[in-house]
Amino acid sequence: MGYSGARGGLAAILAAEDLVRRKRDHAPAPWASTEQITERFRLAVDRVMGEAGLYHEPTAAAALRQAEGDPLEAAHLVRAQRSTLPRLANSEPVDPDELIVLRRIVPAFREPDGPQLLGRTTDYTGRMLERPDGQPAPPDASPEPEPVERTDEQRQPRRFLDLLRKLDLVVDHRGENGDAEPHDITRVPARPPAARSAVLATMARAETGALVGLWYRSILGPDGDVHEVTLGEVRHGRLPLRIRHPHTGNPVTVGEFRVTEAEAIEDLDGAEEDRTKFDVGYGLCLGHNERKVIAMANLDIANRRFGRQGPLEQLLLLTTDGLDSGGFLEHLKLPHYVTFRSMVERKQAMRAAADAGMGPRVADPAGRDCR
Amino acid sequence: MTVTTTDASAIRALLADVDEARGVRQEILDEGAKREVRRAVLSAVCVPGYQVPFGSREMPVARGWGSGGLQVTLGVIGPADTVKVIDQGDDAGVNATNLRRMIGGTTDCAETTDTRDATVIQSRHRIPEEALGERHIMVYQVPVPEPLRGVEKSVVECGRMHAEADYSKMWVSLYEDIVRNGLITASSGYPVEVDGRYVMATSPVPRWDVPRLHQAEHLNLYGAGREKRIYAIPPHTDVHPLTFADVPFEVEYAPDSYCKLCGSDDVFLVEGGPNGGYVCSDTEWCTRVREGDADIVAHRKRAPLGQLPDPRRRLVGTEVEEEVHGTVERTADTPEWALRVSEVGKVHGSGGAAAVPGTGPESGSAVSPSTGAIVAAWDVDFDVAPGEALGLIGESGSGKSTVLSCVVGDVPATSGTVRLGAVDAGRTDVLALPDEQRRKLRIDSMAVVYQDPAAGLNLDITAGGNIAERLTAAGWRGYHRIRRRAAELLDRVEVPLSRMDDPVRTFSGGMRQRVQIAKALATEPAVLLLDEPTTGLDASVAAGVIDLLRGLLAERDIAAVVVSHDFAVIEALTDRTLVMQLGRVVERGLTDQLFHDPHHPYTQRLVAAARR
Amino acid sequence: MASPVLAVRELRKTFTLHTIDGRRVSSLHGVDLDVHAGEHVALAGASGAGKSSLLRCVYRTYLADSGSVRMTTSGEPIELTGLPDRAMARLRGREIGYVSQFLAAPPRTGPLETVAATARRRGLDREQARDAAAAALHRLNVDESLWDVDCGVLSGGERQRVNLAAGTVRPPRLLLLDEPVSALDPENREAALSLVDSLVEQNVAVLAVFHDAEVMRRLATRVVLLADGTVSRDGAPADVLGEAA
Amino acid sequence: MSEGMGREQRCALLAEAEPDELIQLADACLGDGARLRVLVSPEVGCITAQVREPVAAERFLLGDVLACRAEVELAEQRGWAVRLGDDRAAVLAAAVLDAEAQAGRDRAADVDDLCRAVAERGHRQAEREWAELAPTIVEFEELT
Repeated sequence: MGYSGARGGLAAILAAEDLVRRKRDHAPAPWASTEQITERFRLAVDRVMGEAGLYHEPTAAAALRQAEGDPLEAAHLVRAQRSTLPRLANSEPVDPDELIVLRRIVPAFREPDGPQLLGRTTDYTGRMLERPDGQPAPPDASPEPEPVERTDEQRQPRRFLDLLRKLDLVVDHRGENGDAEPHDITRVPARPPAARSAVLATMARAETGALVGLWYRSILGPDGDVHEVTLGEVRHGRLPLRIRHPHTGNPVTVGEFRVTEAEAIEDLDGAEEDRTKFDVGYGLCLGHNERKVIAMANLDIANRRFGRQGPLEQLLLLTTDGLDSGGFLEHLKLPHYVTFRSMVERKQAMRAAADAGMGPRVADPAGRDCR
Repeated sequence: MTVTTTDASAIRALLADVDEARGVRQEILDEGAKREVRRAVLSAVCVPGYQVPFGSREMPVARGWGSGGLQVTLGVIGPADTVKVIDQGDDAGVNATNLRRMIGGTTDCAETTDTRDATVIQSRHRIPEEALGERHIMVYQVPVPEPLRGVEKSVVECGRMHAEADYSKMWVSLYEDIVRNGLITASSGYPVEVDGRYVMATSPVPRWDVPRLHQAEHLNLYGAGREKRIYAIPPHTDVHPLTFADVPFEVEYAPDSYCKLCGSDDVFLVEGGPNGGYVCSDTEWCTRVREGDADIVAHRKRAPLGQLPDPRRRLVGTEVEEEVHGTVERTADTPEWALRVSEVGKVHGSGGAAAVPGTGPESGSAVSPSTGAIVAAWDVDFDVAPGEALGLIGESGSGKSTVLSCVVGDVPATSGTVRLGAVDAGRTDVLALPDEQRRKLRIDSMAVVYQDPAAGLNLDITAGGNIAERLTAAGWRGYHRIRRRAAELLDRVEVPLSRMDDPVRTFSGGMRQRVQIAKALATEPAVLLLDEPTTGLDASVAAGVIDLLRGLLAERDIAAVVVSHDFAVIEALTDRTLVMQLGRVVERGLTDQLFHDPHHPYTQRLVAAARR
Repeated sequence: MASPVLAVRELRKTFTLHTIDGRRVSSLHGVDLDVHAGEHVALAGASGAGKSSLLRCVYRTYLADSGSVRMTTSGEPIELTGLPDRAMARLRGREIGYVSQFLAAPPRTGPLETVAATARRRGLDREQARDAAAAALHRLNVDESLWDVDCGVLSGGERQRVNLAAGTVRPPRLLLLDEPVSALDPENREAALSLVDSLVEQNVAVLAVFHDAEVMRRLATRVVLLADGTVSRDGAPADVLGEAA
Repeated sequence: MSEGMGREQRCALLAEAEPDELIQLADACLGDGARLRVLVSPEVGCITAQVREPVAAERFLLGDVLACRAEVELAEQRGWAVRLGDDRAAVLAAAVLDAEAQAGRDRAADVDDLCRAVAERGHRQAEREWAELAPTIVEFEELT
């Protein structure tokens, strides 16, 4: 009769899974509800949404809970979930000028068009660790604020890039590449040389730390094509999502989603570049993640300038995805004794060859034969 | 308004009906994705060994944990199939167990651990010892599908190498391996040439399993999820491990080893634990041998026992005499020149030809007044005949090296044509050829010696290996023949043969330049381009290199172009010379005439400077 | 009578020195001259009269401003002044020998190799070329022990003999000699001169500049006297040199 | 067909409505026993967010937004709904309400009322939001 492979593997795996479930879900502490996670760990949820490339706060929150707070593992859970979902539609092209800002700062200009709106940020707060016992202190009992009418400029301030264009200080790339169909990195693998749309999409769902690390490497690393740039603008806000109505053919807004956006202003200094102007790099990602979009905007302009002549494009496209790098790293934990045995055999063969007097630096008779 | 309570909601009831009618099953790969996998598999089968990109989905297993193999399996499997999953040859390995659960839980196929019952076998790192037949599909989990990764880090360049079947870097790495270590040290995942075309990574399985890919009865599918590639070896396909014709491929072997459980000595064995000894990596086979349920005789016949390592055969392999030289047959309609350059120009920056007016010697500037572009060369004409050497002289920035770069193909020319007598009897403008064909010309039709040896050599490999690169690119596959040819060439350029197996990085500048010259001459190209071949060398070393070049040019029927700012180099090597200034040819003539009776003010200045 | 191997007509040469404010230095003012096969024509005249310039214009080391230099080889006469560079280079290799008073032999190659290289350009194969080179070196008394020594270490006289051997190996149709024996001792000088003489007997056309009038008297068929860049006398050595002396 | 409100506007407002209010009203619409056909079963999927970035006006795919969709037929009128998130009951209800309004059935006016209420609620939310944000504007002294 045939061979039966029922040995310890399956039982051990099941036991390990059970251990996780018991410790995680039944720890002697209150259960973390999805609402708790979305409300209390907003930035973690946003980071998972961005790196997973799927906008839905409850899904990201559930993934974070299941992953015991590991954002990379959570992003993996969300992406695997997304793989099983049909694509209902491609949205109409979203114009980021429609962003309703929740936060907007313009570091390059003191008084740009529209407000310097700090919004919800801890940028200017001392990093003092707070360790409240029990419930946090109740908020100041300030009266319900008077509703104020929001002006259009306050809602959707003109972007800083527009001001630079008005001053004729920026290279205008609009229309240079026609209106090419965007590269869909979830369907068609992107490898260099790739369209910019592939690079932007890759960065938008890259692991935040990988993007920041790649950028920072240009500051202190031994190489790098990225310049330190001036930040034109950072925004966080809501964008409308529109699709075509199947019966009328007109666009319908089906909801809003939050994004973070950045513009990086590059001082052009190349031999074949227009030194009288600036160029601009662009960053945009799902959720609120300023670190990521600032790195992305820097890397976008660097990639347009230097990506092809150096390793940058390959680095961006192939090394920044958290699932790729994390997955490959973790696979090292799998058994490798077949491949390791093959390596050991070659080491032994080299020694045997050396013992037989045919070791390294074989003098070929051909060399000596020569006249 | 009147509403029903949510408890009795019509909408919710409707939803429940819909779900019941549809039947919900947990899927990990939707139908669209499966179709895509099947399309990629079909392409892969049509082009054996070629890595077909596919839109790899995120799976519930980590990338690197078999997500590619899993997608292939889910893509090709059907209800009539029986699946076996192994990891390291072991059905009970944790990865195998994990994947088997996932496949079983989401498809209707049957499961087995018996290879004879299986139709689809998903595997990490092994091919079963049991015979495989046409009913079997092997699906391999591939962590790194790119076999060239070890020799080339740029994926763009790897893609080019595959497209052009330019695998000389791989061959050189094998050559260097033998030189340094006395044998090929590549272990598992040994590279193979599939169907005489693509070089492919073998998953990684041990070398022991590689011979079983050649002319296999079964279909092999390879899935790399992270790198988003699928490739295949269809049944009855030639699969040859990459090795020189006279250096045998070797499988894993340890003297006197056998499985301490079943006693087999003709299987792939892995270390048997802290007490030493070995055990079968294929646990199914091991169990069946012990139970007497295995055809041991047939197995022994397919075991690669003829490819066990044997140091005595390694370096005395049989001679191969299949090599060809890049010699050119001259026919009646072959032009008298070997290289003809017509109206070649190069403009850096915008404007093209429109940038040219207002530049050149009369204007005293190479910068276009209209566009700001730099006109590095314009309207340069010359031809060179076999056995003739032509000089291109001028100060730095005169455009002479630019012209050479345009001819070579290192930079695209803005205008003009370049013809080679050996290519289509000189009728084809090589500037108009696709890059791939231009690069091929550099294997045996046109060689360059750069000022900087690092531009023409890989400093990290040996002198012999650098020459081997050119020879293997030209199709040489005999290790000993390659070494003999390399030795001849190095001897000719007076590099001591004792240095043949040293990395070029350890060589002096003059010696590096000699190696570069030897490499350039390796395939006897009809045209040799020398770009400042002695600049940067000490005077006495430079003199030696010039003498060497003069001797080589005199004894061969090569057409040479020598670019130099140094009149002594030009005078020593060439019969005729062009003088360039600010991108234009300002004077041409016999070299001794230009030196003794220069007409153009610029040439007179150059000569005067040279005589100081 | 057969057409001359070399026919020079109305040859003019002026140098424009751009590095010295475009100064013009006149050299040849219309030279007419014929050299037939088997004829040895010696150029005489004061220093600066244009003797070397004339040889160099014929060899195309100088580009003549105007006039004609025709050479007859096997067929129709060839106009050298307008000949494409490559054709001129080939003609030099096959048909014209040029021996100057300076060493033309490249450094770091031995005499035998240097002379053999010229012989190969004149159409001999590798073996024949070495044999011919050996014979030429023997004839000029170049010690065999020096044959594969770097030419750079040879004495002035030895170099000149190597030069001469290279210029005369596999005799060219036209031999141009510019003071080829100036550095030789009397014995070797005799060997050299007798070599030149034997070449004339083999029908080589020789156009030569010798410092020494006695040599001209002995060897030349004709002597052409140059003065101020033009031919002032052309005749038998005794006639021309007699008056000059 | 209902007056005053375009179909796209209605769809957008139904997409913003709370699940409970949608389901309650849809249940009411179906209370008359009208025959309802489900043309597209409520399904959860993705809408790919396509962005035209402002630097080179190039389009790229930012990522997916989780959404659900349903389509029904009621009184020979097709009702269609898409909303963000994964509430399939809510989107099915929204499709029913779209059909109800489209068919001009008894509760079409209620659908319009619901939409207006949603719009009003959205407006109030925006006001509240701004009231919280406005104090975080950095006000510069006028330079004179």
